[in-house]
Amino acid sequence: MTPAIEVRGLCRSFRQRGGLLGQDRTVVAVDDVSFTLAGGGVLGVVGESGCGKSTLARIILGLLPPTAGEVLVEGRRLAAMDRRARARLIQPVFQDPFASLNPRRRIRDIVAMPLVAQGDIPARQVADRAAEMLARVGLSAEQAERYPAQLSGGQRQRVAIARALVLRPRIVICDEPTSALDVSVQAQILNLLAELRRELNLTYLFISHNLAVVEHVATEVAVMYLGRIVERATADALFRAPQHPYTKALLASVLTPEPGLGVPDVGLGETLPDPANIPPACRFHPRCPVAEPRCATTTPHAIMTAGGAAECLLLEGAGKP
Amino acid sequence: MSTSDRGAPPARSPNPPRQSPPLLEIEELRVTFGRTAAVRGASFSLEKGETHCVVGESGCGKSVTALAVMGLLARGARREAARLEFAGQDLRALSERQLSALRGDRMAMIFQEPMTSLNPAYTVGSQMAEVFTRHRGGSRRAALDRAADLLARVGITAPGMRLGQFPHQLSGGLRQRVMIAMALMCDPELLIADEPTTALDVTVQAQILRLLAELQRDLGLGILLITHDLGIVARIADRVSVMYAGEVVESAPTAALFAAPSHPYTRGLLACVPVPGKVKREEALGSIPGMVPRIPPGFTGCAFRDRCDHAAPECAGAVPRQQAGAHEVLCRLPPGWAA
Amino acid sequence: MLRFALRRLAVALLVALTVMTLSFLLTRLSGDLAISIAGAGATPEDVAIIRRAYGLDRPLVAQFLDWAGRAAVGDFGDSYFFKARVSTLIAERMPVTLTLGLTGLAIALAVSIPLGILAAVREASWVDRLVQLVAMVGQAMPSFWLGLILMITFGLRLGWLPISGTGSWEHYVMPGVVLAFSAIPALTRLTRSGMIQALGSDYIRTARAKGLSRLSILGKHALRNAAIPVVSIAAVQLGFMLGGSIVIETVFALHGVGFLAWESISKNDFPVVQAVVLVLALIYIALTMAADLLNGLLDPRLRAA
Amino acid sequence: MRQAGLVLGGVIVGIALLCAILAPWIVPHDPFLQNLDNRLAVPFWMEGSNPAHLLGTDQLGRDYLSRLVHGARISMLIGVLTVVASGLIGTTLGVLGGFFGGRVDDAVLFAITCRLAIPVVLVALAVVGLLGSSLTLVILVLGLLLWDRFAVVARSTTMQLRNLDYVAAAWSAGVSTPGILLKEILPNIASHLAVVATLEMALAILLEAALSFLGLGVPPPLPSWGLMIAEGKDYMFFSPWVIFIPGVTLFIVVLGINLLGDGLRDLLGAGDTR
Repeated sequence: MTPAIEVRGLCRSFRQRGGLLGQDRTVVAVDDVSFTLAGGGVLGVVGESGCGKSTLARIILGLLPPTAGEVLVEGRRLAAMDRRARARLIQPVFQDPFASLNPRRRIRDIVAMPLVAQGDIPARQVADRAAEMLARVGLSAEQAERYPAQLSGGQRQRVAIARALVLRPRIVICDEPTSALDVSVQAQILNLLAELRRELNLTYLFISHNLAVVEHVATEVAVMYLGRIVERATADALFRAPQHPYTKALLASVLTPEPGLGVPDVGLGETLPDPANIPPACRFHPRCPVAEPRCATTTPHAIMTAGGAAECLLLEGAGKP
Repeated sequence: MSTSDRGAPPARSPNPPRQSPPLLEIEELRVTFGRTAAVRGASFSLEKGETHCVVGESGCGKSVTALAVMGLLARGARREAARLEFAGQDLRALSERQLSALRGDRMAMIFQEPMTSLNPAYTVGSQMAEVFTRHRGGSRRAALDRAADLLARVGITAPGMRLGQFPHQLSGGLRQRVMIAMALMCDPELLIADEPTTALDVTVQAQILRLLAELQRDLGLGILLITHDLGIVARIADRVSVMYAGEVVESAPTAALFAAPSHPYTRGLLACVPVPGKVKREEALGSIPGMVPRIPPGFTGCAFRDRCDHAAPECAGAVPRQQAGAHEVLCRLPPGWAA
Repeated sequence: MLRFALRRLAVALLVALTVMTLSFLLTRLSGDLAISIAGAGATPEDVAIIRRAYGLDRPLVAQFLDWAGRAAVGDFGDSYFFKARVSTLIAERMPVTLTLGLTGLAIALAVSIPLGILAAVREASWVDRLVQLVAMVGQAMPSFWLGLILMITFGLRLGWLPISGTGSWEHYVMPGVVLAFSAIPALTRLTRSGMIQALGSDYIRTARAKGLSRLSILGKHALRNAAIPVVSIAAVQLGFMLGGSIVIETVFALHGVGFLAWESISKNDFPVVQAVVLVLALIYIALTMAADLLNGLLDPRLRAA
Repeated sequence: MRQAGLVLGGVIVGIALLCAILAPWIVPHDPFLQNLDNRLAVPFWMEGSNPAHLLGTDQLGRDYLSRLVHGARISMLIGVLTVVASGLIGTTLGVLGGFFGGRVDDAVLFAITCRLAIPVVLVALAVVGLLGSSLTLVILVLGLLLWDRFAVVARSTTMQLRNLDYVAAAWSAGVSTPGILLKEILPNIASHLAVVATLEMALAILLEAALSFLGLGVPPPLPSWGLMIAEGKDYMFFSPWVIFIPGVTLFIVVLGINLLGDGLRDLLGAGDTR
């Protein structure tokens, strides 16, 4: 069976203009990322800000051309596809519900937009399908006549979901879909996304910095660090037995609402990763609490783990030079 | 500043002097912006050396409460309170000049956005030193020495180099450390932290919170921490106040609150948070229906009643403040209803 | 730094070249330049002689390259009307225009920065509204008319200031004020909005939380950041003022570069017009470049990425 | 106060537009009719005024009020047409540069820089001086010179919008590039452009007056306000009202347009676009 998404050797770098005294810098946002995701699955992508997870999302959406590599959606090369054909397969839900809706258009027009853009759907059908989708995400016909400014953050995110699903795509790229929302609203949206996925048999690429949320929604998880996937595993395996030291640190830093446990010591030191200045060999070694001297000289390769793979020299056999 | 101090009694409260007054005592705090009430009668107190978390969703009035204590409300805000005391001193009776002598000296504050909270035009050292020279006088050299010590204290290596750097040269986590160090320049008794880690990555968040807990223990700081994250509350607070629509709906010692949340809102909020290992993937998360209401002027009764599963007609009337030991709840339901 | 400066310089040169081309083409707009130079009543033979004498019978590109090549080293040829080197004419007249421009800028800055700060500090009060009204009045004021009104009032009725000419510093007061009027609205608004933005920023809240004095908050923390855009706009405004001085120099009969240009336009003296357009454009380019560099020094964020 | 400014500006501009449209039907006299026997008659507030000529007559005995009302025609025509021309040029350049970025934006930025380096008044004067003064030429020259602010504002606002997620969403939804520009970008920058339009209209009217004042704008005997001031200049020391009346009119109309723009800015929340 062809996977829903296949990503091969994806790379993307940006040139960053230096200031008056600075040099131009090359920022490597995504560095040789490959993965496949089966239909109906949810791949959670986690990592700190600047790890390249949003860039990855934008490449897969076709919003950014990759510097190298390619994206296949259901076996077809994304780059070779017409934009309208692509829209029928893959759709986004973005983070900020205040920026993702055109303030000058009515809700019903926003949701109808993907249908109208197809160009060959009769107006009657466009209106019906948009109304149906809006009802499905829990918005009333009366709300459909409003403008985005008249809705709350949670309602706007419902509109964004309706817009994404109105074409019945196969894949939805959710880029931090609940990060801008309050907890009580976040739960509503997560539940809605889960229901819709089961109902419409969707595949999600779910990008989030919130590991608790990812654990709740994802079937598989990819941990990104400075543009690379350093660990990839099924959600169960990854959360039960993380293999990469970075994954361990990330998991340790999740603060669950359990009193008495105190704040964990994640032991990552003060320097933050800089995508314009990626360390050689293992890119995590300057912050790694268990780094060995060889980590600064040898580039790790992906090692099979129980539920997936991780890029860490320590997994290649302890004590081996 | 146009904070109101109508009917403010003289500096001492009429209560008989206690052995040691709480570090911060707030009673019936109200803040209004025009016709909008941001805080509607919030009360809580903070003891010396205690970490008190105020938790709530956006718009619940938690940040406004913090700013009201510091006297940093935006122009056009009105502040009223039955009591607003810092270490026994009535903050309502202070002039702007007296208040600014207190700020940065005995009470300090750090903010959510470390990226914008430091002045981009001046070096870290210059911004840190000016607090000290302002409140303690002395030479700039001495102030810079103290700044370097404190930078080291908050876990910054090579403090000498950092003093000469501009804020844009530091990462978010480092800037928040600088903000903390700056807040500590004059050995404050109270540190107000308004969502100090919200803008930071989880790994950095853990580091900053650890630092705050450690400083609190070592320096006997009283910390008022404003957050929306129940995870942070659980891990760092001694006492919690849950705010909803401008009111403190529940206030309790942390362990008690998480063991037996008593307000329907607190319970709902806790059910919304996905807890690794607790909620199964195929199960729906708990959620609170509807959204935070806008409170019109003259509103009475429980503000949560429209979203509450246990709402009854009497919720539109006056809501009793029930107390069981140190656990206070603003709800008509009998204590222990949930058990 | 060097790279930035070089790139900036390259763009500036390209702009200069473009303006050069445009100002050259400008004078060829009318079609046959020789007819214009010869003036009314010239015979076809006269025109032919002129055409040959000024090299106007050569291909346009050759004429341009010839002119541009010499202009690049400061040689703008001879004036048809004044019978003098264009470069000499401009050099003679430039001090008057520069004095006028700098006087105008100084007056504008002296008025607009305090006004802008005042308006920002008292945002939304009557003081703020008044300042904004003043700015709007300044913006709506026709400068040549204001000049005439000042002449009638202070020159004729009150007799305080000389009406025209360049004899003493007093001659520059009225023209300077009029010229300042054109820059005051923009500078006031920019100072005001910069200060408002700074005062509403998180770092000002931090400064207040630190208990700093009001003077330190306003003067040190807010003004420093608000001043950054004012510097570049002041430079741009000076460029505009020099370009706009033609109207005021004509009204007050100040014999500066603007007046020279006006005379030359009326006399169809194209080499002078071309040269003045080019020189003013070059000054503008130089000013904006200087402002960019100055900004880089004022704003540490621009110094390095 | 803000609303008051908007209303006042609207009223002033409304009256000016009405005068411009209805001029031939509402003026008491033919604005071109000379009467050398009745030169420099004084306006109504001065001793010895003639009720037939409310604002007096000029140096050729033409009715000043009639000329003033006809002058509104010229100012408004120049203001509106210049803004249409420059608005089209500037908005197109700005939106394209802001949306596509990269090389396109470099080219647009370069065009803006070149335009700003050109001294407007001087070049306008030179062109009119070369080609002879005419109303059409003034409109054409100003239209070709005053597009810079449109371009700057359109470029920066488009740039901000381009990075917003709703544009990315429209792109992902398969909307064509022209569709995105017209439906997602333009409606959201329109309020900013409206404010710029008022500023540029005011500027165009002032520039026309200045050009005409210097004798290289609208040709006589057309009653341009700038030309009226120029013609009255020789008499201003003895009859100051000859420059006072057209000057104040010009000032009030331009102020009205600016008030309107400022009010629009607040009303539409267009932010600082000056």
